[in-house]
Amino acid sequence: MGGYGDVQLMREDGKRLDGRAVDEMREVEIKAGILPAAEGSAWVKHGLNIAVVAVYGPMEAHPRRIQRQDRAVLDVRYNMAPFSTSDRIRPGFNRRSREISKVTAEALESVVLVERFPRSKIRVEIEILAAEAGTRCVGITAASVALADAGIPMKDLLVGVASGKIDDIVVLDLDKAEDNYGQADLPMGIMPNTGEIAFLQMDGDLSPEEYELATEYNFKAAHEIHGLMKQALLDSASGGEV
Amino acid sequence: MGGYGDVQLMREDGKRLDGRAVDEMREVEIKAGILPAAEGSAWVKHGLNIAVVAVYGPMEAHPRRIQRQDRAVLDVRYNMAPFSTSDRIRPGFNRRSREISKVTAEALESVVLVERFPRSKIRVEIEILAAEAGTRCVGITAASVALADAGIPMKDLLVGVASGKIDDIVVLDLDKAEDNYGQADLPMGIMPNTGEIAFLQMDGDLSPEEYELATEYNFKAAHEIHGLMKQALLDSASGGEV
Amino acid sequence: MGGYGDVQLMREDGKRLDGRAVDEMREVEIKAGILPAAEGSAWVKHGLNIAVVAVYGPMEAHPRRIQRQDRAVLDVRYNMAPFSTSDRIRPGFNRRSREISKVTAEALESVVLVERFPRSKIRVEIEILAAEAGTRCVGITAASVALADAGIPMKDLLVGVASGKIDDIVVLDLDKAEDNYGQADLPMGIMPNTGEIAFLQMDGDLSPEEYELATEYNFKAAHEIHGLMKQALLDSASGGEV
Amino acid sequence: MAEMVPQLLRQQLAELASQDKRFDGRGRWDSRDIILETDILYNAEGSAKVVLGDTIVYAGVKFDVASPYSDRPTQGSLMTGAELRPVAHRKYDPGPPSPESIELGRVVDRGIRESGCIDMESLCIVPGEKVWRVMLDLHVLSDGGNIFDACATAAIAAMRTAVVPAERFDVGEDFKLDVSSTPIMCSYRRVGGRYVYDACEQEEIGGDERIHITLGDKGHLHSLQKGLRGVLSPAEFTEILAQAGVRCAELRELVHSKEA
Amino acid sequence: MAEMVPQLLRQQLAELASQDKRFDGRGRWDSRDIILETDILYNAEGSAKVVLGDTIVYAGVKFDVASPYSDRPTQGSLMTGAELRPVAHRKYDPGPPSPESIELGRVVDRGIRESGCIDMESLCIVPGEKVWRVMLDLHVLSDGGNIFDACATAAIAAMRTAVVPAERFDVGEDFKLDVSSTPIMCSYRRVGGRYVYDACEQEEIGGDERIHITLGDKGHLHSLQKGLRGVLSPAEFTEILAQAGVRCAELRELVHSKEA
Amino acid sequence: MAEMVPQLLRQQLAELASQDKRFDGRGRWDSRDIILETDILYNAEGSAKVVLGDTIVYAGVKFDVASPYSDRPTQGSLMTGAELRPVAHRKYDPGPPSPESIELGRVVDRGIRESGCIDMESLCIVPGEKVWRVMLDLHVLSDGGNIFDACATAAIAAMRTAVVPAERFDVGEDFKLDVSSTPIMCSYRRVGGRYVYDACEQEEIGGDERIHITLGDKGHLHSLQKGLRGVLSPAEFTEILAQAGVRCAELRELVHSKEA
Repeated sequence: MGGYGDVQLMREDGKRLDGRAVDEMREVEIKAGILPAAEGSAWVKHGLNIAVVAVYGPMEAHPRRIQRQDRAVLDVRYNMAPFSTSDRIRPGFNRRSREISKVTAEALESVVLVERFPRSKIRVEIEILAAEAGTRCVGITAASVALADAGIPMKDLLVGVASGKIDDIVVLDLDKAEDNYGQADLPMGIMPNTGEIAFLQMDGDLSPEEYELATEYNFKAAHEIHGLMKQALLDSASGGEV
Repeated sequence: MGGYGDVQLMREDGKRLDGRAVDEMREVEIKAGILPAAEGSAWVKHGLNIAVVAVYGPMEAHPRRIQRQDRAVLDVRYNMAPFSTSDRIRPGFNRRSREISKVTAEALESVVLVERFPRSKIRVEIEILAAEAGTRCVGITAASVALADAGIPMKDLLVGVASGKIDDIVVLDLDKAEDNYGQADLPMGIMPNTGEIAFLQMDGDLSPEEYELATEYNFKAAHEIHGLMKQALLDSASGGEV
Repeated sequence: MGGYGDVQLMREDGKRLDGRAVDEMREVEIKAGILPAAEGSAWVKHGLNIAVVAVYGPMEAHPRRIQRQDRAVLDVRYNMAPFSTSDRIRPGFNRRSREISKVTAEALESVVLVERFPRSKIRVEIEILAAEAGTRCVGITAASVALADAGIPMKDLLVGVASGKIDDIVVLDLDKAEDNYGQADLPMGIMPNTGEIAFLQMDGDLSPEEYELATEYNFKAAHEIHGLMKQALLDSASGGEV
Repeated sequence: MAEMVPQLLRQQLAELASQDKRFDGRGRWDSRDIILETDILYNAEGSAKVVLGDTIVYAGVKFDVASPYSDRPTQGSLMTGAELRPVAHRKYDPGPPSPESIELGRVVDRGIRESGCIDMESLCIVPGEKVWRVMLDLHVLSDGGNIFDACATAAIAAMRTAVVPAERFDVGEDFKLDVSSTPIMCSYRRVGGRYVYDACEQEEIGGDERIHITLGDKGHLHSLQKGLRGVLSPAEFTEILAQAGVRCAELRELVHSKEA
Repeated sequence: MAEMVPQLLRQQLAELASQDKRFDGRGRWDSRDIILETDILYNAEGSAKVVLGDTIVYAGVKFDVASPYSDRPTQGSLMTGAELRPVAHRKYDPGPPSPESIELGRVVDRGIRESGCIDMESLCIVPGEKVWRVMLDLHVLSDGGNIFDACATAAIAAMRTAVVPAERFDVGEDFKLDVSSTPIMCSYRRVGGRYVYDACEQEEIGGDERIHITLGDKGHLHSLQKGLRGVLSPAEFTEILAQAGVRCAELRELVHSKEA
Repeated sequence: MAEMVPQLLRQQLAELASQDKRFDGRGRWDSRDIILETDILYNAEGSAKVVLGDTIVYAGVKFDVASPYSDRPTQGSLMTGAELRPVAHRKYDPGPPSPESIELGRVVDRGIRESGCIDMESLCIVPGEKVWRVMLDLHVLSDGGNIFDACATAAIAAMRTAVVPAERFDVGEDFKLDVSSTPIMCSYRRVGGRYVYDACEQEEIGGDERIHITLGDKGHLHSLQKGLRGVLSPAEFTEILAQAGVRCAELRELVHSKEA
């Protein structure tokens, strides 16, 4: 978390700068099946973030050394388009995107029924076209929808959500300013059906009690988004577009 | 094309700065069979450009993914030596050399009888030792001679030539100043026997009529160089040197 | 060698700045078997240098192209830890470390009975944790002990030693200041039992006579260190620690 | 790509060509449907999306302030990148830029650059010290054939709607990037022995060489590129150049229609 | 790593867990022996070694003088690198940093950075011109399990004993790096279905996901990370968070005991 | 190179050695024919070509203006690169510099640098601000054995005929690079059990270790390198050092004869 500077993020009326309540998330819009060349795909707009995901496979896992005898591996790439951020990003993987790709792959491997596809891999390509705080969560949500759109069996649709802390108050779903000047961020990947957590990171400063509240907000939001994800998959039967 | 600055490139007598007529090319000198370690080789001096090419193969194509079941692939590398230009070039491929290598390989694959060598590759190593505008064309000419010197069957000897535009006049074979300050460049790879084009690029500004005239100049020059190439291959029977 | 500047390195009493005689080496301390995860390991402190070496193998040589039908290859990596030098070193191989790795591997292949392990490789990982001149020699000494600790059969324990020239006088075992401001450095890898040289580099300025004297010093020191190496291997039977 | 040459597909395409038909029923010089949108991405200073049949691409324009080259102290610069990332098709691998993606970026770049539509002098902030650097990035999300034209169209549309973010860099007020003309690329592919316009994926798999032509407002050539294995005759080129003149004008209208 | 999942080992670990036992006889929340040494490397401005069972790691701190970021003209910076080099285990390959090593470095870095223990303002030399850059490097020499905690402990110990070499850079007198608190990481691994603390190598091979928790002096969370395949429930997290509170306090004492 | 050790060739070479003969009929200390040309490349400020048997190499010298190192404010610098590109032999692969090419460049560099023949002070333009950087590049076009000596000879010849292009950089008049002596490398290879000078390709394939000796004008050693697997005795070294003294003097004459 940035955490420096004296930026006030809560208004006197108890609302946040953009008018949201503490436990209110940004607007979310989801479409499934929007990339003709892919076997499964999704488009998620969450606030001003836009993530597009393509899924290919299951296919033979190569190079051979990534192959697992008893299950599929998920080959996940999280990538920010050069024009997705305020300062252009140089193409190619960096340390941040490699870490996010790794933990996202591990989270998705926890929900996909990977035992069904031994020795194979499933490619999940997460492209962030526009970034406004919280892209790793948006990517997880979009990846789940794209996997489902590709017909890959899963225990549940994993939902990416985050809460954080600004001006010593726990709030749901940080936007860009809140992310830049806030005190903590707690992104989670939640399986609403089982109540389990498959993705977990956090940085900043949270007391154990604040952690509990932030987690509660995350679960609430996960249920909301879960509904949108299921609806998008239903809608995609009738075709779609980016 | 640079195209900026107020550099006059045509003299009042209708000749170019170095005294050439508009349809006159720089001096060209060609030798075949000059590298003892190579299976075929050539040396071409074109103006002040010097290109040396070595050919190895046909050999088994590896890595396997480049292999084609029905024909040979040409593995072409166009490389400028660090000391070949006014400012030293850092060793290693750059975007320009990768593009030239790609389109040169595709042009040569259009003239070599690649169907004769399924699943194999032929390595063509183009080294530019001195550069004075037009090196991609000099490389194509040298590569053709080296392939022939290696005994690789071809439909024709492909000739690299270029015309361009300076001071609103179409001229043959731009030299360094003309390339830097000219208005267009049209490099071609021509098969004089069939009258076909296997390599084509262009940048700058040419009207359709100017394009026609520049093409005409290119074909005329290709026939001239074609004769020198054939002579070099005849001469190399009696041995050669760089 | 640096060789520039007017730094006096010999005292008026014929001793060196740190009080050593011309043919006196820095203190050397050696431990074997100190890394639990490795199959053989060693720790060498030589002056203020610290080198740690792990040995793994023999194991199947891959990638396949490094495999030799008639013998093992040594896969040696000489690496300086980022914090091992005055200015931090960027992680990753550089040209210096690649050259040292290559010639060290070739030297160790000259003493290991590589014919016993056809088609296999032996990994030797040399990590310099602290550098104070002469690290390539310390690495060779440590690598020999680690190979022996791993039970790899060898003709002899190869000893890394160096002599050099300061203030026109040949001296044994340059320290940091002597290395920075001296006139020559002659690192050798010596097999004390056979009197042969398996590693040899030199730079600076040495007359043939000075070379002879420096070599004599090197052989004398090699015998001394050889004793410490053998003792360390005996001691490691009773366990060890870094 | 180690794929077997799909001989069956080639035969089918040759047969269709002999009847003057195409794989998807189009006429020889017909385009697939094309949809162009502009100004669609938060954080990009210029953006455009093109959907061309099953092909979907985005172009984004960013700016920063840089030192000019010492031999052109009063000129800004343009940098074009193209990514054929594995999102776009099963056939693309991750890793460093492929020759295909480098070619794509450089051919689109040359069409814009060589048309002279960007007045580099207008991108000077302080002569010899600070100039604007324009960074144009092409991002293919779905490769359904003819990504070159899709990218070139998105590129010029994104450029022509871009706003230089001078306020964010504390160098004056934001202003529209000055793009004085509209260079347009049209690409032709040899399929079944003859050239067609706007090849679809199947035509690319079973086709031969391709020709990319970029024409300016007055119909002058600004960039040519032949790609892939195959040869052409001067007469064939003359034929497709005439077709390109017609189609480029149509696409230029489309681009202009999406400028606010 | 293409290794077969060691089913036998998993079964053995599950059986042990059902009896509330561990592979090496420890209790569920017990640590292996840990040895910490500081100030042990010539040329490092701060250094520490941790031996944790069969795991051996070094941390080293170096400094240099750099330009500050333009949006933080009075702040120094911290850069953390971790190397999982082939010295540390048969399983590590040479080559560019693996995802594992990147994760290790970034998780350790976040624990320190997000605790706020480094006052970046104290690393300013000349506002807007020169600041100190702190470079923390983690070097694993022997991986016998739980390298995250070994590295994090070595890291904070090296930082808390580091001396800024101002004299060598001609910018005043050397001074101790100001580290105002002691963030500590504790890592938990699911083994045989339940979480244990400080997994050994065998428990890592036959285990599932891991959770890394970094707590500050007041018991606040500063960094969390879940790694590897597997899921957890909120209740499980609550249990290990309570355990972490106890163990972090013990390790904090150990770190403080090695400060001169 | 995964090639089988060519046992037959080794036996043949051992037999020849036992009769004091060589593969190509030369005596033990004989060189193949050597041809040296200088000043042959447009755009290089110094250049040389060496043909040594079937080996052909070029050396080129370029200059640019750079900032001096802060601890040597009045000294220019030398940078040497060597490329063993796939043009030179079927056995060379494309890709990043191989250990072989790095060794080649560094050994040639040390011979020149450590002889002190380049007065780095003479390359100062403005103390603490601008110095000349000399960039020496070695380019092997045909590897027929003993590329080290071919490269070292071409290198010193290119350096000794190089002209510093001060006018092009607007820092005064062009001047000849000052190279005060002529360090020469001679390389010996163990073939059939004994050392020979200037090994040809077959002797390299069937031989063992090699020794590179660089001697200065007064016969002092400036650089040594042992490469490849194999050991030598001090007595063997003494023998080849004496031979090197003779041959280096001959090659020094050759280099001097090609200076305008």
